[in-house]
Amino acid sequence: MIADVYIELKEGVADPEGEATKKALRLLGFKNVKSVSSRKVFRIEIDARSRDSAEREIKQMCEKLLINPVIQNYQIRWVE
Amino acid sequence: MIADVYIELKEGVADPEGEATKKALRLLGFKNVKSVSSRKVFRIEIDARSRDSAEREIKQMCEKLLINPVIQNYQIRWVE
Amino acid sequence: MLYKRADTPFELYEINVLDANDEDLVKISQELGLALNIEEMKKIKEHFASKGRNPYDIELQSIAQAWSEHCCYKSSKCYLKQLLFDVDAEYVISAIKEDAGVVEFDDEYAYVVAFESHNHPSAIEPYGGAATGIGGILRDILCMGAQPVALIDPLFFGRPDSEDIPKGTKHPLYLLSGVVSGIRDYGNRVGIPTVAGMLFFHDGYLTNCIVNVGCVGIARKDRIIRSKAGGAGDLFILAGGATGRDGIHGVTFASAELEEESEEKSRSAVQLGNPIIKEPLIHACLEVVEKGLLTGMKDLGGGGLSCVIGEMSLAAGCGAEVWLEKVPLKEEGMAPWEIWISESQERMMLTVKPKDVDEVLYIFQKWDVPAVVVGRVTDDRILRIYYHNYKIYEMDIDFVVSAVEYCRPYVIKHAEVVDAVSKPADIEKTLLEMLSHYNVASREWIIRQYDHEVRASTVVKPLQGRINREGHGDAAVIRPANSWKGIAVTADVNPWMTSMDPYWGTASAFDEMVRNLVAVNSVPHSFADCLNFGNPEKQERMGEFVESVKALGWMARGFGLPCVSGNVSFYNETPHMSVPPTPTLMGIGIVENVRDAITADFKRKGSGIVLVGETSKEFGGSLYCAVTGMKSTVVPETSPEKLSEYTKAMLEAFREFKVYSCHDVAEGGLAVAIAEMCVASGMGCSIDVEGEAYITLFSESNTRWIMEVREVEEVVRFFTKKGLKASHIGYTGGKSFDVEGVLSVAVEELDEAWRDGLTRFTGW
Amino acid sequence: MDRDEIRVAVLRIEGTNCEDETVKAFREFGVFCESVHLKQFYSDMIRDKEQRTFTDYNCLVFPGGFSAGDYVRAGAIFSARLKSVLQNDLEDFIKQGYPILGICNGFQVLVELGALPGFDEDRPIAEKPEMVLGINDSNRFECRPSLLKHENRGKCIFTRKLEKDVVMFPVAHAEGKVIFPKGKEKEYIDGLVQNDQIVFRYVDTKGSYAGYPWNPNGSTYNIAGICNITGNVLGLMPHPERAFWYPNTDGRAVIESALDYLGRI
Ligand SMILES: Nc1ncnc2c1ncn2[C@@H]1O[C@H](COP(=O)(O)OP(=O)(O)O)[C@@H](O)[C@H]1O
Ligand SMILES: [Mg+2]
Repeated sequence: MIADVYIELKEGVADPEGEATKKALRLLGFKNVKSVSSRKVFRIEIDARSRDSAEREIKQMCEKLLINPVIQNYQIRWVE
Repeated sequence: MIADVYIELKEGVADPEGEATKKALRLLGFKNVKSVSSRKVFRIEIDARSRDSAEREIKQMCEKLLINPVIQNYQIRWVE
Repeated sequence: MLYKRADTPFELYEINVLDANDEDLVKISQELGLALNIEEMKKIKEHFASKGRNPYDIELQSIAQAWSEHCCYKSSKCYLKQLLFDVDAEYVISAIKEDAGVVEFDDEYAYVVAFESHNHPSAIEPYGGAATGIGGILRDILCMGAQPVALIDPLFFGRPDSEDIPKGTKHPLYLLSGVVSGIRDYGNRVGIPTVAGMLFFHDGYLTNCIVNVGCVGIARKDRIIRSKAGGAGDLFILAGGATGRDGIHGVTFASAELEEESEEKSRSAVQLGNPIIKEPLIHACLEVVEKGLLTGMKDLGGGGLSCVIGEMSLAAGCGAEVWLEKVPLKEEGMAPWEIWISESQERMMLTVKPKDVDEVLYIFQKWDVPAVVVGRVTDDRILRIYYHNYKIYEMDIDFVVSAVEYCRPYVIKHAEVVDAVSKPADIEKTLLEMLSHYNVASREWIIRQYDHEVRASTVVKPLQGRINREGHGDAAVIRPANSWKGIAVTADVNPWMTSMDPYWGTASAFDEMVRNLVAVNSVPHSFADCLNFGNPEKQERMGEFVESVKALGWMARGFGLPCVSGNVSFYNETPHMSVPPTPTLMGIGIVENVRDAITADFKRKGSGIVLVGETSKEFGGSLYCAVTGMKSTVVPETSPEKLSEYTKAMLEAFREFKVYSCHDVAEGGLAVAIAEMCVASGMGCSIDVEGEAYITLFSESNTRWIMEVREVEEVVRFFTKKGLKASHIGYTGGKSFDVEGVLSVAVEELDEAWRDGLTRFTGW
Repeated sequence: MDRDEIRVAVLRIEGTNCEDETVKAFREFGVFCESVHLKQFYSDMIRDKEQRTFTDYNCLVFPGGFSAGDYVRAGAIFSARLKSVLQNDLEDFIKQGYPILGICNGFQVLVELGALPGFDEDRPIAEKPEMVLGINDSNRFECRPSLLKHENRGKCIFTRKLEKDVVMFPVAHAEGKVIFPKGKEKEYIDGLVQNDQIVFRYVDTKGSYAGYPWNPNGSTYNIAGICNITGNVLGLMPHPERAFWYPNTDGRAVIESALDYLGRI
């Protein structure tokens, strides 16, 4: 089974990468860009009996390692 | 209009971040993890008359800044 | 009604303290998150009663900031003043009074030192918390008009193999990796080398990690900027990042115990830094300093605008008028009080004469750093704030800033004396266990993640010896100006010792700091302290604090080393536990010529090994006890006179004789110190020890060094003639560390044990 | 050209952070050297006396650091900005044979820009990047000494005065692994070797090509630094300006060689 873990910053948390990218794009002449934010995706392939048990396991991975709950949210999207 | 630009490594290009994440997950006891790969997403909000013209502009952004074609591919997905 | 909405087009409340009874006052303090106690609330009520009006929310919030432990040191000042701040040295330009200590470096330059804790934010959000700690300490240096040149990061966590983690607490390894990444990503990006630090694991830090950050900067003496306004008529310019809701109530948060729900509740108190605003901010500030355009400068740290404007005005004997709507905001809909106390990062406050304003604004514009005029210095010691032309604040600055002070009561607890230490079962195994102990093993995992060489002035690096397989040094040496003169930096404290005996533990920390400075051939010059303790309202905690400060004062005075800067962090305590007393010391030494600095790796075969100093049976808080499980409360003692005599002799010996390498004796005693010298060089040695082998090898008596020298006999005689102890214990060479008739271990084996002692927890 | 005619610019944007020591290193040889913000070449918000053009200089240096935070990819934002405003000037500069040095982040900028590997003499800046300095195999920032074997046969103008066979310059980066397009590695390496564009390769204490930690990032063919086809553009991950004062002075020869070269034109 393959899932994408989609990680984004919580509302109100500074996003220096998004800001720097927006600034750069505007300097390059893309004046229509109104905002840029950065996200991170981990595509995880996992062996599991059921989607449910895989999802439980991926949630644990997120909590233990992949995300920082104070500043980030995550979503799991199944690819396969 | 809001689009997500997904940036992923081309087939066969080493992904140290994915590898390191996989290793760390397995160390934490997630033995069912078979592979991990990393992607990067920029969510871009843009003013444009049409989706087509916005898409053209975003493609240019990718070529001028967001990706390095030697190792990366991208996809644009519309959010709004 | 306690709160009354004011008749303004924006959010503003009048707080009815005049009609509030004691219960109401407590409620107000809690509901508004002021962290003020009933006495303090009553004092406020009295003040406003005399004015015949109620305060607005922004006024109350402002007082709460100024009176927080973090901003005004209300619980510590009284003892610090009595016990520590009276060591003078003629080369100190400014100590304690400002954001950073300023000390003469040479005819042209001064070095600037600051040291702070960032404990609570790092416990909640290690990555952002530690990163903003770096951001904050850089601003402290910058606001003196100095170029930051080195960062130092002492870190303390629960044991890496901890299993039962209390609810609401994060695993020490999670915290460690978050903190190190935060320091790395911020420090590396702003381009200031992180050259030294320490890492200590102890159960007592499980629910409260300690993250201290220090910084050294260099400034031209005639360009030092004071943290005060120039005079009436000057304009306030706010430069740097925009102001948001991040970091609201950071200081009041830092001034209370952490609770289980702290994570949810205090998220807004965690600030997030942006190094890519900071890096140009540093350049722009230094450019306006260089051009002589400022009358004063101060960073926005705890308490935000509220503290910075109050303190800068008061220091100048002036008042201020602020136009709050000029402050650039990150988000819409912020209430005036939020703008006023927000601790958003990367901001500096400058005061400038009206004629220089345009030039200053141009320079900031050139560096793409936002800067705006937000107020004016007045001559009346009153602070007034306007928001869209409404007056929303008017208070006497003296009342707000010169706050409360407590000489809190304390008790001193004395532990029963135990000294149940004997020979180990297997001495070689014990040595290997010591080397691979997480408090001793290689710190390469941390050190290499930091750019410790950017600015190209790190002469003695934290890792020394054979290339890509180096060992630890005692202090880093940097060359901050154009001459060959250098600055040595080290950070030290041993919490095993301080928790057992705050007095002798602190004295030992001072001794170790001096030893490390001396080992690299630098003259100890000044120091800064970061005093991390538990809840000062508990008498036992206060007792630990007082004992520690007493020892520090005694050592500093006797040795003649001025304390030029420092920080007190209380409330490092949860219902589960308090941290061990942690007086982290950052020592600064002067190296006359960096080319004469000495490193710790053995250099050549067949040279003599000399042990300098006196060894007795002192195992309290030792690594030996930690590894064998034996018990001792006999924490090593020391004395400032003895330390001073040995220091002088050591430095003289470095001039008189050829000394190839030198290392101080600390955790694990003589055996570990020598093993470290072997590991760094890949070279073995054989030594002979007198007396009970395990005592000579593992006792942690203070004031000792190991030297690798050419003229052994002469060196020994040199010390003996002065009435000091030194003995020739052996020679370098070979592939193993041999102690005649006691142990023999291959250097490769020592190396292996030492090298993966930390990485077996961190994963690589 | 005499020493006192030589003018060196060390270019920067926000986040570039090794410019001070780089300027200091050049000045040590008595030449004029200043750190210049990219804005000074194009922005009309800059006062006249602080405006600059490339023709003011005869040597350009892209120093180390984290330009624009290294967000997106290391060096990407700096190079995109450069390309959008100064591509032609830069091409002329290279064609005229003036030296350009990229150290660490500067190397990343030159690669993202398409100025390195720089196979085409007539188009010194390729339309798209032709190689990558990717994330280190270890997936982390590493600050450590590196031993470099000097393999240039004379084309690179920055190493002609280098006497030692193996030098030590420290590295400090998270993205320094040379990667060529998949399937074309051999073609690229052969081309570089043939054109004498390989300058430094990572080796161990015995002077042999070796793996981690000697090759700190997993670089293809152990490449640490390369020059363009005309030898006047050098990019390298290790920092010669940090091996300049004491105790290690191996890096001096890089700057000395460039100045010596300028002295002859
Ligand atoms: N957190 C850290 N950050 C940077 N350097 C560190 C850190 N921890 C330890 N070091 C470095 O590792 C070396 C060994 O540290 P330590 O064992 O504490 O030394 P000592 O016992 O001599 O005080 C020193 O050079 C020190 O500066
Ligand atoms: Mg030491």
